[in-house]
Amino acid sequence: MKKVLLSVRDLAKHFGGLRAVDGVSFDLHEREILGLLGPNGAGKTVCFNLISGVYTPTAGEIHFAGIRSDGLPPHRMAALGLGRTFQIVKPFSNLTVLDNVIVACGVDRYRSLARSFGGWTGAAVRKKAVELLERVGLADEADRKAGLLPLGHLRRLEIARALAVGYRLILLDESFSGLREEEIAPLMDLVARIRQDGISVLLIEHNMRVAMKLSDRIVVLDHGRKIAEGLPGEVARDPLVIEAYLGRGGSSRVA
Amino acid sequence: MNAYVVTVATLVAIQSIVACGLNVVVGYAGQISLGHAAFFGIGAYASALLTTKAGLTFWTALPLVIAITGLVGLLLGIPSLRVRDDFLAITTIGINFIVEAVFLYVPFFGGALGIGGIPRVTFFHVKMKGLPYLYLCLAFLALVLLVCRWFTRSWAGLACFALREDETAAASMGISPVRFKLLAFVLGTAMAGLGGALYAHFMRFISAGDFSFPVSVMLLSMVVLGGMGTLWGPTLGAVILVSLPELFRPLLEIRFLIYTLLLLLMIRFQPGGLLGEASLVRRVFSRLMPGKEAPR
Amino acid sequence: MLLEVNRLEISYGDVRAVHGADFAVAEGELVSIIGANGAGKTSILNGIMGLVPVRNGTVRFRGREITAMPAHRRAHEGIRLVPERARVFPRLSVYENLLTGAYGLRKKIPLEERLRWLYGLFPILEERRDQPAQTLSGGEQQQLAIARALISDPKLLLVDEVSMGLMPKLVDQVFDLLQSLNRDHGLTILLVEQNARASLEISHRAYVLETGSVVMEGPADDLLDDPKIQRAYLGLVEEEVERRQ
Amino acid sequence: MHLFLEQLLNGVAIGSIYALVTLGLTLVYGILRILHVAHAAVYTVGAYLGLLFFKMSGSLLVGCAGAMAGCAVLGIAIERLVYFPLLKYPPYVPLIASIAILLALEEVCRLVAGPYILTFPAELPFPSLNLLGVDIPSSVMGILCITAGILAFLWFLTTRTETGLAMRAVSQDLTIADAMGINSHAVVSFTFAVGSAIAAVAGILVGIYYNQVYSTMGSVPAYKTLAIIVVGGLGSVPGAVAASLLLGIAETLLIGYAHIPLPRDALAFLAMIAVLMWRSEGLFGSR
Amino acid sequence: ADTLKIGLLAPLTGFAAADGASVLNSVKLAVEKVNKDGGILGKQVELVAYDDRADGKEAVGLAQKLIQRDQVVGVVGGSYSTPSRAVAPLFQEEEIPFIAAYAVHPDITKAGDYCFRNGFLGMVEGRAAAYVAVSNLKAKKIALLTSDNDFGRTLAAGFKEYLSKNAPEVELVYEQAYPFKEKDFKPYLAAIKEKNPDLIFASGYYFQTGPIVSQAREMGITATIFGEEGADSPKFLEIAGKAAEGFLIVTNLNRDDPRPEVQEFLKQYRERYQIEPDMVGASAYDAFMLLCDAIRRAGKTDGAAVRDALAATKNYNGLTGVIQGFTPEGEVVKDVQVQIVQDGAFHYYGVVKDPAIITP
Ligand SMILES: Nc1ncnc2c1ncn2[C@@H]1O[C@H](COP(=O)(O)OP(=O)(O)OP(=O)(O)O)[C@@H](O)[C@H]1O
Ligand SMILES: Nc1ncnc2c1ncn2[C@@H]1O[C@H](COP(=O)(O)OP(=O)(O)OP(=O)(O)O)[C@@H](O)[C@H]1O
Ligand SMILES: [Mg+2]
Ligand SMILES: [Mg+2]
Repeated sequence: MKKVLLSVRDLAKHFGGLRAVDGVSFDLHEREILGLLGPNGAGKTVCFNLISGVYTPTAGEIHFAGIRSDGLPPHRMAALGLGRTFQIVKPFSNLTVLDNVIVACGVDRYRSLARSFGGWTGAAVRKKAVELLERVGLADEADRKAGLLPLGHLRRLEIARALAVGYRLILLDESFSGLREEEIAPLMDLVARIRQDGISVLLIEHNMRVAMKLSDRIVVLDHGRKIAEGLPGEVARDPLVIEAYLGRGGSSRVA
Repeated sequence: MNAYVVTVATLVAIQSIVACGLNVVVGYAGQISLGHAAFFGIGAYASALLTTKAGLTFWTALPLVIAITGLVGLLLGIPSLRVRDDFLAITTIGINFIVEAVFLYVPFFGGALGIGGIPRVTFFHVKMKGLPYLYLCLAFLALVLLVCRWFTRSWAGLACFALREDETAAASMGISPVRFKLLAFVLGTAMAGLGGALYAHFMRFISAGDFSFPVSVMLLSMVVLGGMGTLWGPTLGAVILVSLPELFRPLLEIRFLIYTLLLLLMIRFQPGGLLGEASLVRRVFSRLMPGKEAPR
Repeated sequence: MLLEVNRLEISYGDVRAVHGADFAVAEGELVSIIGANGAGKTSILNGIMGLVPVRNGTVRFRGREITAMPAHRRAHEGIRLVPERARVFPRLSVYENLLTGAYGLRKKIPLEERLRWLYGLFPILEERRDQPAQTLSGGEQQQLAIARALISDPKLLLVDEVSMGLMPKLVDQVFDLLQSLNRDHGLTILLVEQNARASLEISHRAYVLETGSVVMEGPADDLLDDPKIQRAYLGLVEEEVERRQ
Repeated sequence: MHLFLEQLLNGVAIGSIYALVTLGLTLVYGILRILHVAHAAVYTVGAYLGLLFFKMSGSLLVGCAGAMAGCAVLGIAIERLVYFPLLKYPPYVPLIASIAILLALEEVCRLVAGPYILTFPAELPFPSLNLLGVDIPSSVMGILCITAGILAFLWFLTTRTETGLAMRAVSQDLTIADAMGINSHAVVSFTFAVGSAIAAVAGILVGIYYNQVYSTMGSVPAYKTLAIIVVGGLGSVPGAVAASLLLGIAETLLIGYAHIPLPRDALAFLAMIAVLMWRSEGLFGSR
Repeated sequence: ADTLKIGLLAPLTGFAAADGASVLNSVKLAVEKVNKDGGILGKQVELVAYDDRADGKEAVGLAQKLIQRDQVVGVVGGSYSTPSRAVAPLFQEEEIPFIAAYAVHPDITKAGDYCFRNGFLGMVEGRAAAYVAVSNLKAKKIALLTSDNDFGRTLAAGFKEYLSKNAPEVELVYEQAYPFKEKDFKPYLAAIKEKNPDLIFASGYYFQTGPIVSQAREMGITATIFGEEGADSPKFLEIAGKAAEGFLIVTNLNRDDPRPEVQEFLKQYRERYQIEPDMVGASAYDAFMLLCDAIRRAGKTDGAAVRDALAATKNYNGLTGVIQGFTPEGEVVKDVQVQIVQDGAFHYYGVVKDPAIITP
C-alpha cells in the first residue's frame, strides 16, 4: 500500500445555513492523481480552499504530509509543499509573467525573515522560473504584464506558479478549462510527468476526457457529500454519478 | 546658495525621506495609508523628548527614535491586517487624528504649547546649520533611497509586490501576509521617524499641528504625483510640491488656488505619476535615449 | 445580413488584438468563431457589444452602422452578451442580476413568464434566488450569466466560452438550449468556444481566427472534416485524422 | 435623568446633522467607490449659493432650489471632468484629485466671498416641541425632519426603483452594466447630481443651524463623513444613518460625562476604529 | 537703498486667512500714514508682506527671505503662535527687531532681546478677567469653558491663579477645555447648566464664543457670559444675534476710545474695506507703528539701536490703548479693556489698570 499524503476526514464547511461541504472523507496517496468531480456547486472549490488553508473548516480534520493541517494559513501550507491554482484566476497583474513565477519560486526564502532579504534578481532563480514557463508553454510571454494575458495563458501561468510551490502536492482547479483541445494534450503530458517526479495531484475538472485519462482514482461530490469513489471506469458507470453529473453521457460535447 | 534656498531644500530633503517611507507602505506593499504624518510626528516628538528631557544627543537618540517609530509602526500596522482598501484608509486617517490629539492633549508632550528648545545637531563639535544641515539631510536621503532600492530587489520586496496584487494568491505562494505587511509598515514608519527627527532638529520646536492630517495628504500627494512604487517618484513629488508654492509666492492670496489647480491638473493628466508607467517623462526619455530605461 | 463586421481592428495600447477581421452573420444563423488562446475572440465579441473601442473598421447591425454607438444603445437594439468568466454583479442577488438583464424592458417583455422559463432551465438559480452572486460557485455564475442574457429576448446573442466551468450534464443542456433557441425561435447566435467540436456541431458556419485575423471560414460541417482543423482544434491525433479521411 | 435626556437629544441632533451631510455622499461614494472628499466642498458651495440666493430673493425655498441646482451641476462637472477619466486608476489617484478639488473650491469660495465668516440669518419653518420635559428647538426639528425625508427618498430610490437597481449594478461592474442596456455614464451623472443637491441642502441647514457660512466649513466633514460611510458599511444608506446617530450620541455622552481629554474628532475616530476592528466590513456592510 | 523695508508675515491663505486679511489691511493703512507724513529718516517705507499660511515650515523659509533678499530693518509678526515662534530665533540671531502683533506663545519673546510682543499674554488677560468677574460682576460660582489652544490654556491658568490668590471663596464649579474645531457646545452647556453658575468664562474666537452664547441662551442659561479678545469681532455680534446682549470681553481695543487716532483709524478702515475693523488688525497696526516710532527715535536702522529704542518705548499712543512700555522680556504693558455688548455693539464697560495685574 502506498503512503497516504493527504487525508481528509469528515470535512465540513457551512456558510450560514448553507452546507457547502458536509462530511467529506478521502485519502490521497503519494504519486497519485486523484480526480475530484461533481456538479456545479457541489463544493469542490470550497474543498480546495479548505485543504489549502484559505478557509478553516467548520468541522473535520485534514492531515497533510504527516501533520494535522486544518486551520493552518495558506502560506504555511505552501511551505509544506502544497501548490494550487485558482478557478477564478488570480495573477499578480502588474508584475511580469516571469516575476509571477519567481515569486512562487521563493517559498523557502520566505520562511525566515532574514533569508527574505536576499535578492531575487539572480540568474539561478531566473533560470528556474524560465524553465517552468517553458514547461507550460509560456516562455514567449515572459516579459509581458500578467494582467494582459488572455485567459488560456493565465491558466498556464497558474499551473507554472503551482509547480514552483508544490513539491508534494498540487491542486488544479479546472486548469484545463478555457484551453483549446490541442493545447490540452501537452499540459496533460506535463501533469503526468509531474507525478513521475513524485508529486501528487488533486484535480477538479469538468472535461471528462482529461479527468478520465489523468486520474488514478476519482471522488465524486454532490451537495457537499461524497457520492462515489473509485477507478475512473467504475465511477463513470455509477448511475448516481450519471444522474447527478454526467447526464446522458457519451456526447461528444463533453469529450 | 542663499539661506532661503537652503531652507527650502532642507525641507524638501526631509519630506522626501518621509515620502519614501510612505512609498514603501503604499507603493510597494499596497497598503493605503493616510496617516503617515502621525509617524513623522512620532519620530519628531521622540527625538525632541529624548534630546530635551532625557538629555541625549541627536546621534545617540537617533537609533532609539528609529526603533521607537518602527515599533509603533508595527503596533499601528496591525489594523491593516484586519481591514483593507477604504476601510484601511479611514483607519489610518483615524490614527493620524488620534496621534495628533494625544500630542495636543497629553501634557507630557507639551500639550498645546508644543516642545521648544530642541538642540541643534552637532557633528564633531560643529553645530550643523544652514548648508551643512542640508548635506546631512541629503546624506540620509541617499541612505533611504539605497535602502528602498535594495528592498525592491529583495525577496521581501517581491513578497510585498505580490501581496499588493493579490493577497490570497500571494499567501498560496508561501508569503505570510502578516509578516510582510508589517515589515513594510515598520520599514516605512522607521523612515518617517528618521525624517521626523531631522525635522525636529531643523525647526527646533514642534507642535502637534505640524503633523496633522493635511500633512499626511501632502505626503501621499508627493508619492502619487511622483509615481507610486517608483524609486525616485517620492523625491520628485516632494521637490515639486514643496517648491511650487514658493514659486507662486508673489501671487499672494491666489497662490494657493493656483497651486491646488496645478496639482489637480497634474493628477488628472498624469494619473500614473510623473515617473510612472506611460508618463510623459518616460515617453520623452525613451524617445531621446532609445533603449535606455528612464529612472524610476 | 444581421451583423456585418468589416476590417475590424482592436488594440490595447501597443498590443494589436484584432487586425482586419471580416465576417458576417445572417439572421437566424448560428455561427462559431474558433481560435487559439489570445487569438482575439473575446476582443471581437467585446468590440461588437461596444465594450472596447474599435480602432478601425466598421460594425453594422441590421444594416445600420453601429461602430460608434455606446454599448447600452446596442443592448437596446437587441444585442446581448454572455461575457467571458460570467462577470455577474457580485453583490447583487441572483434575482437582481436577472433583473438587470431586463433593464428598461419591463413593460415590453412578460417578465414573470420569462423568469419561470429560466428557473425551469436552471433550477439552481431559483434555489439561490436571494444569495449574492459572488457566493455562487463558478458554474452557477456561468448559468446566471446565460440566464441574464436570455431574459431580454435578444435578436443577436454573443456567447463567450459558455461551457467553461459547467458540468458535463449542463454543457449538454446548454448546447441543446442554444441550438433549440436558434432553430425553433430564430435567435441569431455568435458563439465563441474552446470546445470547438461541440460548437461546430451545432453551428451552421464558422470562422477560424488566428492572431487577430480570419484565416478560414466555411460551413461548420466542412470545417469538422478539415484535417487541419481536426489537428489544431479538435484534438484528434494523427491516426484519427487519417482514419476519418 | 433630565440632564441625560437633554444630552441624548443633543447627541441625536448632532447625529442627524452628520447624517444629513453624509447622505448625499453615501450615494456618490456607493456608485464609483471613490473617496469623494470634494463632496464637502460641494456642501460648502451649497451653503454659499443658498445664502446668495436667499439674500437676493428673501425666500429660503428659492435659496434652496438655486443651491441644489448649482451644486448638481458642480457635482456632474467634477464627475465628468475628473473622476470618470480616472476610474481605471487605483483609488488613491482620484482621492488625491478629490482633495485638490476640495482645496481649490475652498480657495475659490474664500476669494469670491471674502475670508470672513458670513452669517445665515434665516428661520426654519418648523415648530418646536417639548418631549419628556426636554425642549426641541425648531432648528433641531427642521434638521430631524429633513434628514428623515431625505433618508426615505433615498431608500425608495435605491431599493424600490429600476434606477436604483441600475445604480447598484453600475457600482459593481460598469462595463457589464452597459452591456445590459444601462447607460452607466448617465446613471453615474444622475447619482452625482442627486448626491450633490442633497449636499447643498445639508450645507444650507448647517449654515442656518450654526449661523455660520465660511470657506473651510467643509474641512472637518470632508473626512469625518467618509469615515461614517465606511463604518456604516460601503455605501449602505441605513448604515450611514445608523453610524451617524451612534457617533453623535457617543460623542455627546463622552464629552458630557467621561472627561476624556481628547477632542470630538479623535473620539469619533477612536470609536470608528473600534467598530472596524470588531466588524471589518462596517456595521451594515457585507462582503 | 532709497526705501526702508519692513517685513510682515501674515496668514493670507489657509484656515487663518480672515485674520491675515485684517492684518494686511490694517498695516497697509499704517504704511500709507507713515509715508504721507514723510516717511522715516527721510525715506519712504516699503512693506514686504508674505503669506505664511500660519504654518511654521513656510514661515522659516520666508524669514530667511526677509533677512537675506529683502534686507528688512524690522519685522511685524502678523501671524499665529506656531509660525511666530518658528521665526523669532532667526530674527534674534540676525539681530533684526521682531514684534509679534497678537501671537500669544510665551516662547516668542523668550527667543531673545530682539523679540517683542504687542498682545497680552494669556496669563495677563486671564488675571484681568478674573479680577473683573470677582470685583465688578460679583460672581460667586464660576464655570470655565476654555478653548484648547495655547492661548485658552494660559488664559485659564491666569484666571485660576487670580482666583486662588485673591478670591479663594469663589467656587469653580466646572472646568473644561473644548477642541479648537468644536462647533456644537450643547454637551458642555448642558453640563454647565446643571451646575448653575452665575458666571461662565468662555474663552475662544468669535466663531466659537458666538455659538456658545447663542446656544446657551437657547438652552435657557441665564448666567453672565464673559469672553476675551478672540471674541472681539463684529462677526461675533452677527453670529450670536440677540443672544449677544450683555456679553462681556476683556480685550485691548476700545472702540469707544475718544482719542482721534483711534476714531480716525476706525473710520478710514470702514470706508476703505467696507468691513468692521477688529482687534487683530489694530494690534498689527500698532506693532508696525511701534517699530517705525523706534526707528525714528533711534535715528538709524541699525538693529541694536532700534531694539534699544523699542525697549525704551514709553507711553506710546496706540490704537490698542496707551502702550506704557515693554518689560525686559519684551512683553507689552498696557491697560486691559473691558467691553460689553449693548444694543448690538461693543461698548466701553471698564478698564483694568492695576499694575499687579497688567504687568506680565
Ligand atoms: N463564501 C460563500 N458564501 C456562501 N456560499 C458559498 C460561499 N462559497 C461557496 N458557496 C456555496 O457553496 C457551494 C459550493 O461551491 P463551490 O465553489 O465549492 O462549488 P464547485 O463544486 O467548485 O462548483 P463549480 O464546479 O461550479 O465550480 C455553492 O453552492 C456556493 O453557492
Ligand atoms: N485589456 C487588455 N490590455 C492589453 N492587452 C489585452 C487586453 N485584453 C486582451 N489583450 C490581448 O489581446 C489579445 C487577444 O485577447 P483575447 O482575450 O481577445 O483572446 P481570446 O481569443 O479571447 O483568448 P482566450 O481563448 O484565451 O480567451 C491577447 O494577446 C491579449 O493579451
Ligand atoms: Mg469550483
Ligand atoms: Mg477569450
